[in-house]
Amino acid sequence: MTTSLWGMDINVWANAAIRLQIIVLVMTVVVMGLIWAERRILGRFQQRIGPQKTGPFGLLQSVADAVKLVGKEDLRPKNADPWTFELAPFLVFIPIFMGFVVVPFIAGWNISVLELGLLYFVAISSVNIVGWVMAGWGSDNRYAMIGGLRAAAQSISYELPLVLSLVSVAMFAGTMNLDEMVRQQAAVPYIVWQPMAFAIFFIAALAELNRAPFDIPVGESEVVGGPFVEYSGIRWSMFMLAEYAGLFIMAIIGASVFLGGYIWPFGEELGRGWQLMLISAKAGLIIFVVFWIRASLPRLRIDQLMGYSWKVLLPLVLLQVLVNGLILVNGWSEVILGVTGLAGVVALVTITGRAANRPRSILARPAAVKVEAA
Amino acid sequence: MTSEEATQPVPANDFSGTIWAEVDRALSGITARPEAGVKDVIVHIPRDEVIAGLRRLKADAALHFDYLRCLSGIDREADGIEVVYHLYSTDKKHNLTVKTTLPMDDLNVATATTVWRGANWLERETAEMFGVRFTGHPDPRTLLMPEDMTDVHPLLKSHPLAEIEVLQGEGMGYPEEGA
Amino acid sequence: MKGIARSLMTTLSTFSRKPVTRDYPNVHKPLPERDRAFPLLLWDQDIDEPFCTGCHACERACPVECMTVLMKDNPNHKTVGGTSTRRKIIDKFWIDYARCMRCNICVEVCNFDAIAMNNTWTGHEMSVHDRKDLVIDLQGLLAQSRAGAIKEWVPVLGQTNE
Amino acid sequence: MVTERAREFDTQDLLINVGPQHPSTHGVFRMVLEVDGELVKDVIPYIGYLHRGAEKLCETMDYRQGIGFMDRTEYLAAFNAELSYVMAVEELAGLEVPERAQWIRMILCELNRLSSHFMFLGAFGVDTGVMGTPFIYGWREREMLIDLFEEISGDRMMYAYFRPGGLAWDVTRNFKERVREVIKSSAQGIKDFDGLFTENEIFVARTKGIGYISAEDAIDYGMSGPSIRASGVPLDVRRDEPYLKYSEVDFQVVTGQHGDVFDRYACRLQEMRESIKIIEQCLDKMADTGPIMPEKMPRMLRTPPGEVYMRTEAPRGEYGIYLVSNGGNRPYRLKVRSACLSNLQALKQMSVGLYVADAILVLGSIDIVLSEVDR
Repeated sequence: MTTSLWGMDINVWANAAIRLQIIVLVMTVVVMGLIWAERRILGRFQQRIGPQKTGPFGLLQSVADAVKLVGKEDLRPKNADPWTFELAPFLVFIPIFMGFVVVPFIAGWNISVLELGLLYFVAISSVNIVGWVMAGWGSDNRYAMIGGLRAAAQSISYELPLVLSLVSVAMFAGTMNLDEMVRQQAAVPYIVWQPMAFAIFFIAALAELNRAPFDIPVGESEVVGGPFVEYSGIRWSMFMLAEYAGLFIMAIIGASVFLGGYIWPFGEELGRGWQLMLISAKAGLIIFVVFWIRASLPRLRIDQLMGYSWKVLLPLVLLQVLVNGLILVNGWSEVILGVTGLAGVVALVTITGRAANRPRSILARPAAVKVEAA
Repeated sequence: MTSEEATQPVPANDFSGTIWAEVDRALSGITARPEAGVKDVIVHIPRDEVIAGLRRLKADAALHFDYLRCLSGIDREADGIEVVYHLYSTDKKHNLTVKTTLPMDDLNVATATTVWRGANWLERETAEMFGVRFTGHPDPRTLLMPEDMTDVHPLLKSHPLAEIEVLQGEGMGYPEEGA
Repeated sequence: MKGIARSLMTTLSTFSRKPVTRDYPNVHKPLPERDRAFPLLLWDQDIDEPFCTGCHACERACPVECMTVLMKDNPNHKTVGGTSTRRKIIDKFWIDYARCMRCNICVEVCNFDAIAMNNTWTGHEMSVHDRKDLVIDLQGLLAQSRAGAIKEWVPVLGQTNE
Repeated sequence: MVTERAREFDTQDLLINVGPQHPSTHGVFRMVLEVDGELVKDVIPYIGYLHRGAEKLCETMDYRQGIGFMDRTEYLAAFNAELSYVMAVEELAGLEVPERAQWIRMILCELNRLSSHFMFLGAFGVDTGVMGTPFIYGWREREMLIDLFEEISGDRMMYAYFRPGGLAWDVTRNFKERVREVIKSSAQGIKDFDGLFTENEIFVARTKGIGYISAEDAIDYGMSGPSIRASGVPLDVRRDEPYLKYSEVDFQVVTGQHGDVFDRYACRLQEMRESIKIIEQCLDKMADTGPIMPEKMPRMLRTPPGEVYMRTEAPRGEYGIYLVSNGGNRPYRLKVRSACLSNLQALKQMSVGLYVADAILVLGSIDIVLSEVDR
């Protein structure tokens, strides 16, 4: 069992190990970059500068933070469950990085091309919920416990629309191989045919990643950081690493599945460097929007969050799967797909707007004391 | 208003232009003694009748003192402790100050929480600061002071204000003080 | 969704505005003349001695009792062959900056305009490792004025802008 | 049914201790939430962590010395706090304040209301979960206002600028231009907040219909300020018992209709616009020069024996000073009627039955300043 890496024939496991090693190293740097970017971008959204002292434009701020976090004492509360507490960061951290196995960065460069790549991805990316719950339970902290339970409820609820939105694309593509899916988008990206699936994917991904406005498990103003309220130093930094790595992988998957990955609009002949630029730009755009939303939108409440998933996203995405099936089985034009998808987006926007603007349960009461003219 | 006017005690029968007439009517049957204040009329009601009086002031249609602005105490040392209620009417827009004096050896008065719920914390504060006991208070814990500090009443005049400590730490002080 | 879009546009509009950050430790904003940091004593450059005569007015008026004042006979007084008209002069003066609440009362009660609130950045950046170091003695209180490093503002109560 | 189940599984309610170091308690407030899942069943507030005995301290200080302590009881709206105090002293001593000083006081108090409400909007926005943006917006505008206060009074927060009788010293010469400049920037800040929140569906969904308190209950609890006006009670000392020159300016008392968190937010936002209107009128009516203190001021102010309860409308509600004098140069008794203390009493009624996240919002919507609650 050999495969080729940089023109050399080597054992397939060694190949995977080497590639994974590279991914982990590169990802650590990318995550640092993302953290820096988020701080700079949030800073600009708030009319301030953001980190600027450490290195040029504050580029080394994340490095400085990492050094500080590594050097920090690793505290464990006295009453914490030692095994659960210590293991939890790994269970959050490892699945995210295992997700990178199938990510099609550029043509011919992923760790492994799996036929069921998409399935593998959605399966592996939901394992980290266990880590969150363990962190919440093991910390012996009530905020952490509430946060952990919120994380579990939220991740499970949003896993369904996320998976189903990917399923509807997979139906259309006729494959679950991510590489294959990207190659099919050389002419038209899937977002044109599946706009609603993309919208739902984006919303559900925000929730999966615990990003605003779905960041209730870590809600600073309510549960003070949620599951990792008791963590410090290196373990805390592993949570952070996992969070931003998750953001990056979600952005890459979104860019590959919906926005045409490294291929659209320039075709396959593009050089590897340009392909990397292209996919980075697409992922970067998604990440920028995520940061933008974080700077602008308040947090939802737990019941609104769950209701939105089960009452709005899930029925719509199921409808999309149905429509897809109908069209594909009957062999109708793809244009119908695009049109129905757009109609779905309109429906999503309308329903969301109406759900938010529901009349208050309190009826307006006339002023109890008569208002005299001033 | 000049200072001379403020100091001149208004004759007890001259409350024209104030709401005393109305208050007097509402408080018929309750011992009430008016006194002119700088801004508002002050009504002294004995301790045993004060809650009944306050309830009547609130219920009275013409006065309708539905809003308790402030509840506090004054330590008059030998003359006992005055509990002061500042009342306001949100629709009639008039004010009244009600006072009751408690002798130092028996600092008990019925709670006003039965009249306004807002009296709750104000009474708790007055209780811990002056040692007044509001009988029937639904939640007689301390408010601002530590929970176990129930025997110290800081706002009493007999309670000394701590000296400003010259030493701020061990062996510290103004160098060569008094040298 | 209109509101969410409006909210996103609001943040985008701030994104394009110039940041309002003041790069504090590197760039100090100019302080207004009336800025009040901690009180310091003024130096009479003409006669080369402090204005303060040690009259205790500020010490008595201080709400937090952060001052300690001791006076002495002026060795530079005319009667002893000096140049000064001040019969008494400050001997020792301590202000505990840790306790001072910068209420400006000492400046107002001073009859000799001898004390002023520091209106420079040196008066604001006073962090020390030990509280003891915030008890400033006479030399420390006079140093800034003596070096001419302060343009003091001594307000007169009720002064108008005519 | 529920109790039966509870017995079967031996469930118990969770007690969560929120504060005194929780990020959303706006200082050192502590409340113990008794929650069933995410639903709040009981709220037990604890205050007093910032109690410094300002009332007792003021009994030992003469009237001028007390001003500095009044600043510290209400650090977000120190001008308003000072105003109550000096007006109480003036009322007792029978001092006549020059007109120009009154206009300046009024402008500064309204500006302080703006700065305090900006602080509220920022902190409340962060409570709802926006990452820092409203906070920075609030600070940005407040910084402008504070810079102006610094130019006038010399200090950024503890002004010690109002004196019994008038003002300590005159305002800067370019006062009017500076105020116009600052309120222009504040108007932009209000616009930003309006755009960020007022129509935002998520914000609306989070705030509308929660934390309800009826007008009758609000009056019963002695609430004041925007918190009671949101319930539809037009209780505003500025109009009901005008002090300074409030009877000469035209402004609306902003009231809400629902008494929920959103109305408390909206009332404050609208109130800021009214404040700007008041300031503009004041600037037009104020003389450029003139006395700011009465002609004759005693060196040491003494008040005749008597008592006065002076109330003014501070940003958070009615800030009252109950001043009892026995003829000396210092208060015999000083009681600070704190608006926040009374507003906070209604917290339990407003939060029970809501989600934990909503309880945080309800607390934020009361806009407490713990130094005022604890004094």
